[in-house]
Amino acid sequence: MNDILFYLVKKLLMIIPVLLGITIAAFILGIISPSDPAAVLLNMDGVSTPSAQEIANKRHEMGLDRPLIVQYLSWLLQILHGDLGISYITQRPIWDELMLRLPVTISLASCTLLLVIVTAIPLGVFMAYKNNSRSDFVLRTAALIFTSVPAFWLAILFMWIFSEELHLLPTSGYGTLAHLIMPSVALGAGTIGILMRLQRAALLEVLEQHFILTAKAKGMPFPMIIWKHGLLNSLIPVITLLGNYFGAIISGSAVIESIFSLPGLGSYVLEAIRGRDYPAIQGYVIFTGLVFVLFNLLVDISYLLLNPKIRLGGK
Amino acid sequence: MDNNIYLQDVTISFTTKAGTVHAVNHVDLNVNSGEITGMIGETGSGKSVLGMSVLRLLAANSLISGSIIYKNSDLLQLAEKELNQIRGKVISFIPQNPDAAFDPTMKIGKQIIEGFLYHDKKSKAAGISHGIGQLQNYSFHEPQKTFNSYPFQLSGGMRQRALCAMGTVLSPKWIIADEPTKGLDAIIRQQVSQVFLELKKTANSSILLITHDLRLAQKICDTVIVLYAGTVLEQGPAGKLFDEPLHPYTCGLIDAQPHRKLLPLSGMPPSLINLPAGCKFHLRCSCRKDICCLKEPALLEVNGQWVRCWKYA
Amino acid sequence: MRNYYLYKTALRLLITLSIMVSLAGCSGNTEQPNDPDQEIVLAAARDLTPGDKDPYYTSSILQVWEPLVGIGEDGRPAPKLAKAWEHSPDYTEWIFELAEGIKFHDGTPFNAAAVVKNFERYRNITPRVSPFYLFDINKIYPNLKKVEEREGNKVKLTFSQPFSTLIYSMTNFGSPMFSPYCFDSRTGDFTAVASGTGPFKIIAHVTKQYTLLERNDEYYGVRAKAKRIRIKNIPNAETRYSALKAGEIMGVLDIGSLTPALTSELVKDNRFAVAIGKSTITHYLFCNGEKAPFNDPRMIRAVSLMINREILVKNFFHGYAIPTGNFLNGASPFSKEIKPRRNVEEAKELANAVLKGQKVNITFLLPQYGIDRYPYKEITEFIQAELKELGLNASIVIMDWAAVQDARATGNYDIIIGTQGLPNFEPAIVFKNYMKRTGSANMQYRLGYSNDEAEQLLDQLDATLEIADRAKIYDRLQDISAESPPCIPLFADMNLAVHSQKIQNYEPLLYGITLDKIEWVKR
Amino acid sequence: MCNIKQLPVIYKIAACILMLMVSSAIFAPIIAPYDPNQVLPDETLQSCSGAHLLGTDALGRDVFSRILYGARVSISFAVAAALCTMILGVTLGMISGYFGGIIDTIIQLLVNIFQGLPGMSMMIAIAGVMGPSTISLLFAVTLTSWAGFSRIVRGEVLKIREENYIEGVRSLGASDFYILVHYILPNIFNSLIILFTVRIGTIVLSIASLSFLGLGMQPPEADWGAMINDAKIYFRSYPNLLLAPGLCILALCASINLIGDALRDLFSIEQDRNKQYL
Repeated sequence: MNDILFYLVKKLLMIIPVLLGITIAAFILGIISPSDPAAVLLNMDGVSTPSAQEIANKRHEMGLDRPLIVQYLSWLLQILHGDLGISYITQRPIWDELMLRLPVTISLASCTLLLVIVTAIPLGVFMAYKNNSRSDFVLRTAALIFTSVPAFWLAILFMWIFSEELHLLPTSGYGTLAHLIMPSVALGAGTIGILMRLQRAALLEVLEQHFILTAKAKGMPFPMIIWKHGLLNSLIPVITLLGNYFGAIISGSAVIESIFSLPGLGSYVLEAIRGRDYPAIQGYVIFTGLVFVLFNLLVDISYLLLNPKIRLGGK
Repeated sequence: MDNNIYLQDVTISFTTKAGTVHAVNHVDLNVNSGEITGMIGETGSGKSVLGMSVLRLLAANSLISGSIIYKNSDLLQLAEKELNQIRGKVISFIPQNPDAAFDPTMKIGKQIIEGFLYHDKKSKAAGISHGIGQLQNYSFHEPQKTFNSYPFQLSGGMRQRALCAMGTVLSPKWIIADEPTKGLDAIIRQQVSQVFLELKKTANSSILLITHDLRLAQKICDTVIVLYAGTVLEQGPAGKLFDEPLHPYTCGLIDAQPHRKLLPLSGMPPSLINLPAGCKFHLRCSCRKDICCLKEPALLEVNGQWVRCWKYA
Repeated sequence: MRNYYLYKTALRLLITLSIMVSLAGCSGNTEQPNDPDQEIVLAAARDLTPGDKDPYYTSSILQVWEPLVGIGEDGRPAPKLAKAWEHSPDYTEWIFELAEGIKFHDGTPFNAAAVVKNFERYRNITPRVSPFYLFDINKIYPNLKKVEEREGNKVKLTFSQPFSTLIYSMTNFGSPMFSPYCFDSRTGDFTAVASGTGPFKIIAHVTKQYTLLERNDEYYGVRAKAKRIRIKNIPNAETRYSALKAGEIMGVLDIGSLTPALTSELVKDNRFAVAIGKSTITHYLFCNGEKAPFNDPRMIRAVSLMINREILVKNFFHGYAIPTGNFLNGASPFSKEIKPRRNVEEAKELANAVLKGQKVNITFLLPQYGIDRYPYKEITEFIQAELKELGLNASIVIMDWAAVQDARATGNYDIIIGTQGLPNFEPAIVFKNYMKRTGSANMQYRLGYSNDEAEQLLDQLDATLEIADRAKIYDRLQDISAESPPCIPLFADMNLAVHSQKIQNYEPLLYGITLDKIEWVKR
Repeated sequence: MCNIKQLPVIYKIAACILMLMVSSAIFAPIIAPYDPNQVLPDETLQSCSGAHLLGTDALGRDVFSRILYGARVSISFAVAAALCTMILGVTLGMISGYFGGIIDTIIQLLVNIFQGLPGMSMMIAIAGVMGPSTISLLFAVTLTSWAGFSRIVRGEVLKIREENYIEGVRSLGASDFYILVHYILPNIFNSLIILFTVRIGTIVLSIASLSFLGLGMQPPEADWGAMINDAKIYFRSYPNLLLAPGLCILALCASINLIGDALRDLFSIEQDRNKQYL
């Protein structure tokens, strides 16, 4: 029991520098921007042209004339209090804006991840089971195509075929499961392809292990062996990379959200980029980073549950 | 009808990227029931492959011809489903390398009784009590605890014993044990050999013991088969074979043992991709004749032993 | 047989998936309704209801709130909630007579007290940004001193300086009226859903998703036809197109509702129609007159002569724009028709005279909004090819609007393509902005425009109060702008109201559509 | 190690497609029938014909020529970006693995941070903040993907560093730099080549997405992603505008992925899943 606690504490301690690093990255984003945030803020309505003195005053007011490290630390302190600043465009707290959109992205991402898992893993298992047969070849080709197809291209084709021509699925919006089907498939296609290949490779590797031979010698049918011994063992490497897929999904969601008009974090950041809403872009980086890190923590925990060797502290 | 296993002209090859590997070549054997038959040879002699082929446990890239007859049916021709009724239940196989032979994510006990539950369709509780009993038989001090342990929590010796327990859980007629003493220290080796003798005595099981441990073979086997490059070079009763080895290879093997002359065999086993013509052993043989390089000798009976050498032709 | 387990699993999966798809199919489809009160779904590119922090809460085109002064059909200010007004001879005191018997959606009567409360709010929110118009009381009501209630449902505004064009300034977004109970006049933030006096009221709003309107049955004027209208927010133009095609939405509204290319693509399908209306927007090329080569007015003329506006309109606007040579937008009652001239030979001669046969590299800025709303990408690439023939190697840089402002501030550009709309039909502001030496647009775009006659006419305009006299000045200014243009007019935009044939009376207005008139086509 | 002749035929097809694309990218100026940016106002939106193999776009530009030049832009940028990524990743990975200690700790922390950020999100943010240009794209891609390289390189270096012969070489007085370049680099070369190949495929896809969002290549550059973006309006009547660049991206990425697999087979590198997809 102590081992598990130790493991968890270790993992938790390890994410602290990563979280700090994410805030640094977000902070640097603000620095590398070619234009002066003070000027951008003063010029938000697009009509007034602020004078140098006005900009200097604003810079002082915003604390931009302090040393970078001081700026960073005070900014970090704000973030720790849940204050990500005020959006230049809407004048509302970025935190509120992001929280408004977070559920959309989270539901899209989890829907996609679920889709990826329930399609790619069985298909990968099937491919390994039928290794080198015709169906394996067909599925491998499909997986290759999935990995190589640009998601936005797929999204456009889907919308054309399923919404405009067949009237099967809604083009855009958020609310019901039906709204998430096309975005999830388009968003998940690449990951499905990768995961199919990975699951197949992992299972094939496991099937070459001695213990599969042992199980065969017991006289159990092959599908039962895959189910009882192959699947769980092949899932361990697959699950350790689950975080990566989630990262890919969260990343890709910007394009997909903008095509399907989903009011999530991705479309928010695109909007913010257009409007040069730097605090919003920084907030987005911090939020996605946070979501990603937390998800990876979950993966670590599930890995713990799956792998008795770690759970029981053997080595 | 007897319970012997008859191997008739069994040839096994593997297709690999480097070429076709001829692992076993035209083996004809009768493995008698009711006794312990040892199969010895160097690494790569095809002994494990031959053992696994009985239950068709070889990898997908293997090609088997010939027939393996048990109780009037050819095991090589059986449908998978029928074969599964034999695997583990009638003929069980104890794989080598106990470190890798257990599923690392499943508890030992569950793995041990898995076959039992599948074949005998017993309740889980019955399975568990049977499994714990089985572990007790194999002299585990805390069978309950071992039953609920994961493989990595056991020592190498314990794992080997657990593997034997798993192989014998259904009290099979036949046990094919692949290198059961590999990598074990003397005391545990002793324990394991004791186990096999007991199995033969109490359960009346027949055992095919695949090993390169000649002392073990000498100690517990009734019959010994010497395999080289996938071919049977010599076969005979254990005592006789070890006392008066006929084939130069057998002599060499015996002399190479530490407690004997510690005289290693010169040369390397032949490549299984390009097998030498004639006698498989002629390249390393000290009493090579011209004919050895040209023609392979037949297996001949000499004084109740069978030997494949031109010396005795 | 050994495949049994996996086949079964695969089959189950397939069945589940197909059930999911077919379930989705049922919910996605909308059939022609028989019920005239069925909700009508429309879509806009942006969330038209920015909410409680916004000075207007929701766009005027949703017809939730009404201003004191509206815009009439002729484009001139027209009475709305204020039914009449008069002013003192020196234009410092204005008295507005309010319409009687009007109630806000929350039941509060609309009266002078409510107007005063609203002005109190105006003062407290100044300045407040908005996706529509920045609200700054000092710009809309400069030098406003006092707002008082008067006997007989009247309101009096007192200015410390004369302000003759107040009425123009007050139109639409200049004087929105809300129930005093839906906002906190101290912070100016809305504390509840905005309740105005318009034909529709907001009954639900989800940020970035939709605004749901319901007919105000107690409306004092002509009641709206539709019982419920849902305005969805679909930011992507192609997605709006797809949604129309899929029958999810019945029409699009707001700026950039559907690009001309998509419109012409859509109306190939006879289930859809487009109603065309005048727009106050003109597309221009703004040239940096502070540095070579555009510091020479001949170069500007050369570019204007070179551009094939007919082809641009035909190929990229699909006919939904009017080539123009007039600086002043045609929607203005003072505008006259000035046909654009194209003469490649003359253009090349002019360019040659300036460049002396040399090639010059120039920067051509393309603001992002132009790509989202108009076919600017194609147009700039087309113009880029034409400029090459004049010896100008233009490199196109796509920028968001903020970056364009930066570039303007640093003078780091040669040409910007963009739009200018008419704030109202009194074109004095536009002329001043562009043609006066100190005009704001002249300065911002670094047009470097300087014309003595224009300068003089514009000064004269301030003292001219009679409409007929002003018209003469405007006429002359248009001629001047054609001879020596401050910027190059390309074409006048059109308002496109694209809709499904399932609804009718979907007509464009100068700002918005006839939301209160649309209804299902009866079967 | 198996040789090239024994590889499955699909790998050969992939190699052919890749060769075809690379050579058409290199020889685009010779092959292309038109200037990719030449605007033909009278020949807009034509279907496939003899004069225009893949038709023309809304500006009357020849789609086939633009595809060829698009290959040039996409491939050259992807290769350049992958090179930058590799150089940064390998340098940091080697330093971190070879010297260990505090340097290693710091670099590993950086790796953890960069792997803790979703790549594409960062790319969008960087390209968005810095404004779209080739430099900012290069910066965005390099910054977001070096960590994967360096992690693998470090692992390999740690493995090799313990080998006896490295000790021997060092005792002969070889400098650290010499050892890194002459002994360690050649040892990790094979895995680097594979990683590099696969990375090019990923970058092609990311760049296409960014271009699609308007944050990538700038007009009139004929980038495939931008071509898809341009086609959004017209593709219903002229599907060639959407299909041509989309299928090109698909074919390029698929063949790069296959080549990656083939190299892995060729070098008989143990399929390490962590390596493959980071």
